[in-house]
Amino acid sequence: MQETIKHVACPYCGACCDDLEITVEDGKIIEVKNACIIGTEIYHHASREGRVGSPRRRQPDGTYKDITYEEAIDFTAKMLIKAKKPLIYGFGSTNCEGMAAAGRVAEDAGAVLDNCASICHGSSFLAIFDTGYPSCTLGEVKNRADVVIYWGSNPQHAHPRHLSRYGVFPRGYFTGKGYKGRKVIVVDPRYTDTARCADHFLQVQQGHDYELFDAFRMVMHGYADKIPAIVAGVPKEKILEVCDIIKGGRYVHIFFGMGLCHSDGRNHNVDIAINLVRDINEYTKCTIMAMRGHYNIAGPGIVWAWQFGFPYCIDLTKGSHAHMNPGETSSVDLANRGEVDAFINIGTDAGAHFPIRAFEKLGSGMPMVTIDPSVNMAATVSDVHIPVAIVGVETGGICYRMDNVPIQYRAVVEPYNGILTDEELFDRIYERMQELKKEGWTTDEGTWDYATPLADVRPVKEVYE
Amino acid sequence: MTEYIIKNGSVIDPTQGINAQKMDICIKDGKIVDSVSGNAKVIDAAGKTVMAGGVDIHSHVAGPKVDSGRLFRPEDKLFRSPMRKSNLRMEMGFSVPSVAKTGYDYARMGFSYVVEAAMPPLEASHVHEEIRDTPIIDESAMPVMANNWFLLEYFKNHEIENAGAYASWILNATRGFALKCVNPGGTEAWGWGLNCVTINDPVPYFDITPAEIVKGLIETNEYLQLPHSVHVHANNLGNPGNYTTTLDTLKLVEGYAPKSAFGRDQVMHHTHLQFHCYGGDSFKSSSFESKSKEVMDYVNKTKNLTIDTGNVTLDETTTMTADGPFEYHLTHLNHLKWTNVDVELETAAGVVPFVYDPKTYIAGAQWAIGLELALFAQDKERCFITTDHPNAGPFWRYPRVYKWLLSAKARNDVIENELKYGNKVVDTTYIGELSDKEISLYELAQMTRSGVAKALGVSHMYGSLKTGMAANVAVYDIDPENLPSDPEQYEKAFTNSFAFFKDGVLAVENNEIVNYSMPKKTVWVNSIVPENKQVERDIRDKFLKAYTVDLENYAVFDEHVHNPYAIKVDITQ
Amino acid sequence: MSKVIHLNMVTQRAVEEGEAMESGKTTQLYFDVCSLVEMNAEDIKELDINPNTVVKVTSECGEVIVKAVVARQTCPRGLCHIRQGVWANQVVPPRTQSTGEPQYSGFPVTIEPAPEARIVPAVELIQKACNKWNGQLLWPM
Amino acid sequence: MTVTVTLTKQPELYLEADQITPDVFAGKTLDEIGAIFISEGKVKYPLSEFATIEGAAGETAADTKIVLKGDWTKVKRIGQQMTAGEIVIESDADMYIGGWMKGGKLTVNGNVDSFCGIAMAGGELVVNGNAQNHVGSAYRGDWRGMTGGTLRVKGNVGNDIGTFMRGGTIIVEGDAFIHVLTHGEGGTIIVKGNIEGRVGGQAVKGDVYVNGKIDFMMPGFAYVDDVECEVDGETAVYAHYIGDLGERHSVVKGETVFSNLYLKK
Repeated sequence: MQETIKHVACPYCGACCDDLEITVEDGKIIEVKNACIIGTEIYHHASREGRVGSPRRRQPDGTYKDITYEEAIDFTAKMLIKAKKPLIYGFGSTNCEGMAAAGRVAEDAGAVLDNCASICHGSSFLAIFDTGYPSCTLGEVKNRADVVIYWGSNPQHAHPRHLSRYGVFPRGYFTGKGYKGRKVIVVDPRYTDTARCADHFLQVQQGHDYELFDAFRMVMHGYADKIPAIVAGVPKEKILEVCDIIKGGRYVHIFFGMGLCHSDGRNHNVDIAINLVRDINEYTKCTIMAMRGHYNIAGPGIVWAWQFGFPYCIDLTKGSHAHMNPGETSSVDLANRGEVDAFINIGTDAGAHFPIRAFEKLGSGMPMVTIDPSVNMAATVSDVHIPVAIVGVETGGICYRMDNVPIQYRAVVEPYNGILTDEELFDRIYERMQELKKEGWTTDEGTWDYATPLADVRPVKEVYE
Repeated sequence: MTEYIIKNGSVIDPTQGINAQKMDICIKDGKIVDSVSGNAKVIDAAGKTVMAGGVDIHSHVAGPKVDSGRLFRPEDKLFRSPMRKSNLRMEMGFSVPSVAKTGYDYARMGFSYVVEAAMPPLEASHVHEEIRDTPIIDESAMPVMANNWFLLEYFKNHEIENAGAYASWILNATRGFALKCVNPGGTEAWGWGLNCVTINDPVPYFDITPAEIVKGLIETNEYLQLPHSVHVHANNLGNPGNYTTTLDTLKLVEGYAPKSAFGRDQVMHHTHLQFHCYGGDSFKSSSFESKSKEVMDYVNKTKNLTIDTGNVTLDETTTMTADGPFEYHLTHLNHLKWTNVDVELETAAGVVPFVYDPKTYIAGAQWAIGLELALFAQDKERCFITTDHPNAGPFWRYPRVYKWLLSAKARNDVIENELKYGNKVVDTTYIGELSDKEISLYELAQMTRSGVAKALGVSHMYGSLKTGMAANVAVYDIDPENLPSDPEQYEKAFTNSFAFFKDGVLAVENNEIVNYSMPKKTVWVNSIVPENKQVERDIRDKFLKAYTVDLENYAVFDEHVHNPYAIKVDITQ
Repeated sequence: MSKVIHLNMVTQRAVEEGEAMESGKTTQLYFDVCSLVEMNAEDIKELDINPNTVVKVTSECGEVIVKAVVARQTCPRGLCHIRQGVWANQVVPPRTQSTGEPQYSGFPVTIEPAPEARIVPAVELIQKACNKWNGQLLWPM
Repeated sequence: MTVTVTLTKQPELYLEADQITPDVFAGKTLDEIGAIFISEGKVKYPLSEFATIEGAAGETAADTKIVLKGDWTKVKRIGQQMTAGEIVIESDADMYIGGWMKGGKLTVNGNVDSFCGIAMAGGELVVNGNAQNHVGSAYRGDWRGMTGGTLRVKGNVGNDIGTFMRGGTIIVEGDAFIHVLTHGEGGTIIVKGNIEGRVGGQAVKGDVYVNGKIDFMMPGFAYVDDVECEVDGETAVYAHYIGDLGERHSVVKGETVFSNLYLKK
């Protein structure tokens, strides 16, 4: 029987388009409407042959053998308890319920808890710590913005429907002319497909956005005359022209991406962008937003902030309190320095996305578990690979869009082969750790103050209505 | 379920007129009962005070801006978080605590029910996620409504029935509790970087004034017959000379009478009044002064008003409010980091760290003004103690505020020893005039229990020790017959209750949390109104044209509301 | 002796890479769209090769064999781009400037023609680096 | 009085030794010092598990000197929050050396990793080798960075030197990479070698002296005049720039207060 499920939110990028229509027949996805090419692929992939339907254990010869969930959970729980400093990293494609459950496990295990922002918009977090975040929801851009700036971000590739749904083309309440009423400015070292949509393209010298922002800020502070003739490859006249457009706008919005976060200076490129937004507000309304990559990569920052007060790079090893300092407690630095002794890769692929010189230390020297619906690079070197249900396809849950608006996801088919959700899996790891601790399991050496189990910290359900 | 008997305590329960009477409180199956069997566990409360569980009418404890405050202040955790106690979760944060610390600290203070002060409807499921993860306490959340495009349009056309139908839809869609009004019109103006600082400033484009919005909300609230009144944060918060705006706003209640079956007498609750009682025209000590008396004179004689204080605790804290333009103003005063979130069609929010430094004149004056409000209040059933957590100070400082109100000595000690400009503060405020005034424990119970529950319309659930009530009971190490001579004892006793029962479960015993793994409620108002095709069309239209989420994904799904408990209000009957 | 060119490298997302990633990193599609270095046409000329020639990219921390193509999203002269993923990360320096974020964008590389070299499949690269390569691709592309 | 602690065993991961300060050691017997906990991840050990302890501690922090021998490369947080006394590290050391230090003297006869002297408020910290990033910087999110004391690095440093600095002095005798006095609101930084760039970005106040060259100047710094300055005991002529013109600045008695950059001619 065919059924079409509407208003489905897409588990690909941070734009979290929630208008997908998925047609399902006999538990298989047969048609995807409204999604971009990447989103469409996610749904089709879910119904393709070759999915992993059971946890698997790597054998000495490199092949994999199916094991039960009990065995996989037991392996993971023991690994977490025995390690001195286990790392749980990922959560790029997990719902918030799973992240909350993972937070409980990490605290109980004395682990370091980190998410993909660590190698993505982590710099933005550092900037937000220092400078704050004058932002808005995407509807404000749609309804009010008449000057839109994409700085170091390329949504035509990374967020394919961003321009049409939010940033450039939509007609909103005060923006009835759609793209004709908006000035679009793109700043990038490459002439990207997004730059091709711009009214003004500033080709900044790679790695020198910081200086260009400083020049923009000089205009806002009344020192336009002191700007050198060329800043970061951009002529002074062009800077002044764009600043005039900004000052003349009714509502200016800046979207920024990896071009700022990944280059020299990292967080300071973002932090000065935020300060530019403060400056522009002296002239006209201005807001800024990070182009968060994955559909729920804003989620762990939000969930762990309410659990631990920090969005990422959370060192829970002390047991008494959480500690965060990227550069020390960040996954790549921990890997580089050889500072962890067990690794869970969950809902991401550190194998493909960490620099290999960092990943090889995690992938070769310690027990490793990958939790992911698919075979990814990390899974190919893990001791245990545990498949879980795909969020937005096989399970619902809350996910946070790039503007931190919670989007309620839906399941369109049953989990393949009855595999567990992230939340169920982490809750079972939690339960197993409690059992093991009661049996006296602890670290191999030294003393661990938190080897005694807590009372169950999971929320208690009760029906009142 | 276990039976308990709290023996020989000095019971204070204003709902029954009981003032420090030696009596036993019996608990069975989660309720207060007349008697229990001989098997009941005994809590010896001799020489201690027994009150109903506390009720907080206004506290920012869950949701997007609270979490932004947590997220962007790592330094609020560094060396400022208590070390974890065995068997509890980590408690992180000083001014904006993690959810675990929030639940634990309220329980330690003997509070059973807390109302989150501002929920952006679009982000309601975020609020509910945090409520789920907050242990022990029951919670509600108030959707912010005073800058909502639907309502601005309905109010402009005086369409109260349509406004009612929409507000009712929002309460149901967000699982919300009451209608919150923050900087009416000003926050929408902030969408263009502007503000409304009097009740007559027109809102850009919408051609309506804050006064019309507030009156519209009062009428809508009474049309819906909601348990709580409209909950107002007026225009012009925090600015010198703003008391005239405050009085103008308060006077909007004239001519309105409450229409509700839940026992409240007010048609407006004005929150964190301390921030709204300033005279003068600048923050200079030669100008800035207290106008608490002028405002409280009006409050005292106006029976359909309630207020809460918003006491400054003289701490480094984090301000957060849906009053977007105010936070922008604040970041320009102190140059500290500034987070802002404008929420499409609905509201905004700003977050800025702030240090209430006792070495500054202004912080001293603000501290005095907050206390004056409570001391001037004639009817303690209409004036409640808050810190507008975390705006004027963290909620876990309530016991310190209680100390300053219960003990003139403690207050004078601050003026003489802690404030750098104590004499100047005495000159420009009324704190000197009130120098020997103190509230009683009975009045404290009114201001934190019975009065609060009544104003919220939940006196059938909270704030009382009557037989049949849910067993939310706090026992404090204070002997009403032998009050402590050292005021520090008040702070200590109220910070760590001797015992606390939440729904009949012993959560705190011998001043330590012993159980946090228990069910907790999300209390919401299920408002039922006549079918309204016009409003249904308007909603569909706005979602089609202006929102960036699908209508069908907007209302919080049932599975995302943790242990919902509905208060049903049906006006079609 | 073949020419060597010194360039500044960035690695970022591409829609082709995103689609291929969701289809699976062990697939031929992922191999085809990610094992490329995009360059300015003039830089390719300077290297004295035709577009689509296999080259060796070397950075301070490693090397990788990929195919050189003319960037459709134009790189200015002196800048080159490998789409984020397995091949890019063979040469991305792991240094983070104490932020947690590796040097994904803005690091010096040299590029030289290597027409005879083999572009190594993703799984083989990862498993070799982790000393877990047993000589056969268990996930044929 | 001197306590000599010799590290005899290397950790598998890294050790955290925030308890190694004169403040903690003062008034303790050698056995008590040996029982002080150091941690490796979630595991705690008594210090004596990893080190031998000799000598004697003074009665107070001020008259306690701690000498660390052996290889301390993988030990963090030595001297954290120390208020008085002296520590000498006779090897390389890891992160947070002298972090949140308030007084006393800490000398490292080797290199240190990042975050040395973070949020330092007083005392003297000398690194006779190189330091990595975030030297005398602020903790994440805090607008109150280094407020006092002197921090001297004989070798080179990385990025974020004196970020959010408000007081005190940082002297780098070698080169610095990028971000020097970023967000500065006071204090003095002297770099005797070269800097790649981003000097004084977003600085509100504070002074930077550079004896070498700067590859990329911030556009927001404008040349004013040449001045003769005495810098770390040597006098020379410097080109004086003010900035960051893209940042807010306070006005004191009608005069705008800028951050100053002095570049040796």
